[in-house]
Amino acid sequence: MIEEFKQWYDDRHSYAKEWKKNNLDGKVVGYFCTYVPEEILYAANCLPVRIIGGHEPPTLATPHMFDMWCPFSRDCLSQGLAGNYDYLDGIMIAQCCLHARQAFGAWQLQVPTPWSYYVCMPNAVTTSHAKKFLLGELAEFKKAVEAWVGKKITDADLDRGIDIMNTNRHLMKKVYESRKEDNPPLTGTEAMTLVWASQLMDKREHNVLVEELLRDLPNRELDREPGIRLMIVGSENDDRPFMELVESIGATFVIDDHCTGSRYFWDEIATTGDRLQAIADRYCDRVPCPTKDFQQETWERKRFPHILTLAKEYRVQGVILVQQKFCDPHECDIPSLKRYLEGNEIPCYVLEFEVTVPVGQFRIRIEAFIEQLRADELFD
Amino acid sequence: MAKYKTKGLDCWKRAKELRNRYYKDYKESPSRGGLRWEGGAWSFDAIPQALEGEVHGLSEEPYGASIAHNPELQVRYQEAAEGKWGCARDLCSYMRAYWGSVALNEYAYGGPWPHADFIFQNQICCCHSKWLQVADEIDGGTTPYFCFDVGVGPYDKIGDRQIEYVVAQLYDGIAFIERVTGRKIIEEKLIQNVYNTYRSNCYWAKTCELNQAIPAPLDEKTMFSLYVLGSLEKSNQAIADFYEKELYPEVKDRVANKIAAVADERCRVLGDSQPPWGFLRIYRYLEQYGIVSVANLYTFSLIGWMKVDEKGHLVPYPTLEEQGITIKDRDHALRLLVEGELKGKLMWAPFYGANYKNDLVTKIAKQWRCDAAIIHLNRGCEGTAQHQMQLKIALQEMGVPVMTFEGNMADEREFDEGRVLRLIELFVTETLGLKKVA
Amino acid sequence: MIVAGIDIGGKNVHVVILKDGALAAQGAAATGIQKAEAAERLYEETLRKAGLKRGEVGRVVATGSAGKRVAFADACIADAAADARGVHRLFPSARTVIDIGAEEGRAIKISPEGKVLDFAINEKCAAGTGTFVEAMAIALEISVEEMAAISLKSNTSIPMNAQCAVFGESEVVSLIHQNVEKQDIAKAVHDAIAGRIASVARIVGLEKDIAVIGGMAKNDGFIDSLRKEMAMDIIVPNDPDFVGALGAAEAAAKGVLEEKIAAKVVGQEIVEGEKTS
Amino acid sequence: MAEETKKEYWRWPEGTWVSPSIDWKKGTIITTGVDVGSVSSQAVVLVDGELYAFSNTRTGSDSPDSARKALSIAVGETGLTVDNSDYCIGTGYGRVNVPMAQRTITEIACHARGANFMYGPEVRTVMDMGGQDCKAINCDDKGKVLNFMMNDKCAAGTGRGMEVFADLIRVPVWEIGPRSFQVKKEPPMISSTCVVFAKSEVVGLLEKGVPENDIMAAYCAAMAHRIMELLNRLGVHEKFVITGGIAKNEGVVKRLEKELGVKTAEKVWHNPAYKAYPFDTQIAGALGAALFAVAMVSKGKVKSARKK
Repeated sequence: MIEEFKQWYDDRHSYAKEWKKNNLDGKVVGYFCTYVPEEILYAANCLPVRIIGGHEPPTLATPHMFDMWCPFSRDCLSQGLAGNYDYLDGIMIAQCCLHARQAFGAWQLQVPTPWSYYVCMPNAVTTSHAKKFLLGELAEFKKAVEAWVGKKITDADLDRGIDIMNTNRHLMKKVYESRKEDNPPLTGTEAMTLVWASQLMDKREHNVLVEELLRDLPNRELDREPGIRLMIVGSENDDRPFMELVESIGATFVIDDHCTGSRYFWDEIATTGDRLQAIADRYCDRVPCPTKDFQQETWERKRFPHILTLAKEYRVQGVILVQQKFCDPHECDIPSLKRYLEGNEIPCYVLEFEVTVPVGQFRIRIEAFIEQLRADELFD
Repeated sequence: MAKYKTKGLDCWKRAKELRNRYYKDYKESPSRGGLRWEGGAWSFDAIPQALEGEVHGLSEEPYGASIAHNPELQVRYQEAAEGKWGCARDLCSYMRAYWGSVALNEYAYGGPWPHADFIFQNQICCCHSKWLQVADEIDGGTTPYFCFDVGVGPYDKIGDRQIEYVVAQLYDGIAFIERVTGRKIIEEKLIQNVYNTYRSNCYWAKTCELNQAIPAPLDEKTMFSLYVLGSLEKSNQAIADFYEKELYPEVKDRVANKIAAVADERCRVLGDSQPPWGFLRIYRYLEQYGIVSVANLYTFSLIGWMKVDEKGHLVPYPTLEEQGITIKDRDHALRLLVEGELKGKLMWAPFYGANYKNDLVTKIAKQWRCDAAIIHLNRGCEGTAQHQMQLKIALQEMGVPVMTFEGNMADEREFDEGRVLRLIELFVTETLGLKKVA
Repeated sequence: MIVAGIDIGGKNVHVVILKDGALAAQGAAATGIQKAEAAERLYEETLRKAGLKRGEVGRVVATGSAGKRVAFADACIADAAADARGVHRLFPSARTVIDIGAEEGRAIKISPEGKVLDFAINEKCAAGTGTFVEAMAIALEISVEEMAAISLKSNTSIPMNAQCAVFGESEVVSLIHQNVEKQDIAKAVHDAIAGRIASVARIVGLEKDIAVIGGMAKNDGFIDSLRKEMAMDIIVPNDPDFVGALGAAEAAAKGVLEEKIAAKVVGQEIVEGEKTS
Repeated sequence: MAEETKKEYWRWPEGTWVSPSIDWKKGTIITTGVDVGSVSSQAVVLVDGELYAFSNTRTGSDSPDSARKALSIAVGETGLTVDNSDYCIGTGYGRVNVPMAQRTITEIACHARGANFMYGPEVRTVMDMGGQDCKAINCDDKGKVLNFMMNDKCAAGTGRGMEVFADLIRVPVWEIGPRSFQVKKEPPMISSTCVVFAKSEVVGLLEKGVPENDIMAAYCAAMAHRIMELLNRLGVHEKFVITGGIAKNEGVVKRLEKELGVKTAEKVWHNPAYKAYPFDTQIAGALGAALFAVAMVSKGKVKSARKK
């Protein structure tokens, strides 16, 4: 069951090529950030595919992005330069961090792709003004897509797009819900594999499979003790070897806050009122990426209490804060987040990530952190 | 025998004096019943500076840069940010220096950290909104914070919708400032500040345009100390006057009389991003070869407003006087302010795509007649370092020899002077085939 | 006309003596601490090999990171400039030069005349240098030569992030603990370095022909990894570590007399290179 | 190119010790801790929780052998063998490759526990200077880890770095500390953080004829500074102690104390009965492991693995 999702994740490129064969009038769009309104793409019968790295040293990217850009965005560009995404009909981004925007900009110039689009996602997302501004952006985006695919996007189409996305969000939340149990039916690696797959494949197909999985979950259990209940927090993370490493030494990830995890699907779209406005509201109200996590009138962040709530609901014993090297938005928040969580009696450990994981060096840190969390066994 | 005559700037002293007064005023403001606010070089100082009574701002980037000029402070502040606060070492180096200054409760211009009465910030790169969010947290988290968004798209895509979004936020900002300070924003002051903002930004752009002349009247090293005033308080009467009535006429006069920045100018180079502030002597080294750095998108448009005219040339953005506009009221003032910043601050364009950076900088290379480019791959500022490698390729394609070197504007631990000088020597002597001026 | 080129870097010094354009003798030695003395000693020794006396040498040009310390040299040129000249003499068709020495890896784009058009240097710490490989060889408890040989036997690839020499060491050690074959580890190390240096080379563009020089070029295990990484053919001269010195000798032959005078005036190190038109 | 010297200046003195006052055959619980680090390995044997024997030796490329070697050196001629040990815990870099171990615990937990035993319950911050890792640890009065931090990515300021340095200037590693103080005035620290680049920087200084002692001072200062940066991130609390090899290098320790404004605790056994015993900061890890073993066996958490 889970194996299938892993397959989709591993064979993401052949999947997309296959999809094109079966959807001759459809287009495959590679996107750089989860602020991209996939609803509109599904409405236009496009397949949104998130561009992710290959976890290899991004040696092809060096001439286009020097070392100070985050390894993930360099890895993404490397994948494009290597021709792994040659099947894309278009690429797009929604305004987010400068690293992704740098990779996108270089891609536009260096990797021939027929169509590209930049959705100017506003930053002051907590304001009503931003929702109004984004509505205008989405209207323009919708027009651009219509012109590109040569087909009008009707309200019915939009409803379909919204429904596909909402269903997926709804189902994924159910899957995550099950991880609150004392013995979660699936590991953190497995849970996040589901999310990774959802960003790479047709959500309609994904939804069917997740529904099946949900039927199986009640009689599914781990082949081991769950051990320490951990939460993992950070930016993009599809680092299977690392997740597996941690879960192989006496711990289980029961919840996460990643844009490749819960942050991606957590918030659903209200299905009342103007459709585009509903979409705009959702992307403004969603759990923010740190780049957009500021408010007018207070320096406090919206994401922190959300993370704390998750940590409590999922009875987390410790949090691993993943700091993607050079990822400014998260690096700005991490010292504060660490203090915030520790202030609420939740131990944290910060790890700096690169494209490849130095297993030897990480293992000892994680083992020590886990020992710290279960020190009583050694002492009393 | 030198090729051209040279001469120091007469208005140099005045620039220095204005700069020192700014930091002094910020420190002393409360003792005179004045208010203090923190913001950035881009956060529309025309608005908070329109408050009734005395008010002074602290501009975060120039403050970070002035720390960078002092190696001892720089390292101590960086280490405080990384050690005491625990931030990553690869973050914006201005920001780390600033945080360290707060963490150590130390003002680079003497005395303890001067707490602000409120924060009025804008968001354009990943760090701006976070900068003072964290600084205030380090400082105890009691300063009222307001951050508005100007990331609405490149200069050539600015319409009513974009302007409306920013103006709407500014109205909220005014309400916020009035509420937290208990003082009013004075309409007359606001209108005057907007006139001044236009004058500062447009006359700096006009001054930069004069540098197309051969010999160049200004070298980049000098320009750094001149644009800084605009990055401190462009809405300030004295500063606007400085740009319009002192600097611009003097540079014009230098062009007319062929007064050069570098006596033996024979090679004009283009720069990119901020320099490593602790090592401006690099420019002196270049002068030995008759090389003068004459242009840099950053140096021009950090404050200078420019536009692309119908012929596709970069030209200064017109002042309100030139546009024949008289500001009617508060709303008119706000709209003009936003329009100028969104349409005129070309430095923001590269945030929206490498094609913008390439287009604007290759224009500069042509119009300012640059023979070569020396690009500082600035590990300290991802904003100005956007698309630098794409730019290298674009310039080489148009036949401009380019060298790059990695460094950091405000963290000397990331700058290896010996190695960089070796690279520059190689580039200058081998690729450009220049010899030292006898 | 007899000229000499001296390439003195962080670890080794190389001397090449040309007689009427032909190779008369060459020598190499470790610099040790007292670099200048080491250069002097090797220079004398190489002259003896060639049966020549100091007085007979028309010009001496030094290069390398310590080139300016060679007091008896008439001139000193940048190492990349020497590389370009040396390679141009050996392979006029070469347009890209990759030089990997003990402590630096660099790539140079050269014109058909052998002029330096563009260059890029490995900015990271010691990763991507010969020293890195030596450190790894020590960790594997085999010689660099053995390492080169056995790596060719491996056909598995293990991604390794060539960061810090010492951490590379610990990565190697943990691979040993996982009982990974030494030959596979050796290949992993070479692949890592090849990846690094190739990414540097891509900055100047991989234009044919590509010549690889410097001490690391003697390591055919590494060369094999590099070929695969770039998926292009590369030329390696017989004595890849002598090319810098050869280039310096070439420069000497071209004659640096007037720079010599010019430089004496400003009392600066001499800079050689024809004017660009 | 052949190096000019083959003499190994990095080689620090190895050591071993057996308690004169304990007859292990009379003991009821015998536990063993084996710490296989990237550079050095130690074994500690406890008899009923009392220090009985220990060794400190260099790690080879093969961890199991290093572990065996460490233990056999420790027990020496006492006739004690692995089979007599109730429980053995492996720790350190090669902990998974300690053949005689029943389980493993990280050196972070072990060093905190070991330091607590060696220096006493007042210890709050432990700085373990290992071969390639520096670990700053905060712990409570039981030696329980509260939080910790490790150096990232770059190995500057590690024991290995010091060895490379010793080899380079051809001065035995244990002489570097004392000699680093024989300078007219404290020189600026080595600026390079990378071990390899520090090397070329040092060569440059030697070449300029800078006195060796000054260079040692400059290197020790750089290392002290790196450690200080790590400690500042964690927060240092007294009683502050340093374990591991570098703890023996006064040149680094004194400078670190100066930078931190915090003194390190005196290197004497907390247990007065041990006053006469040698105090080796490198055994903290193995000792901690052996102590955990005692607790587990005596509390019946694990069953004895004793064969005879």
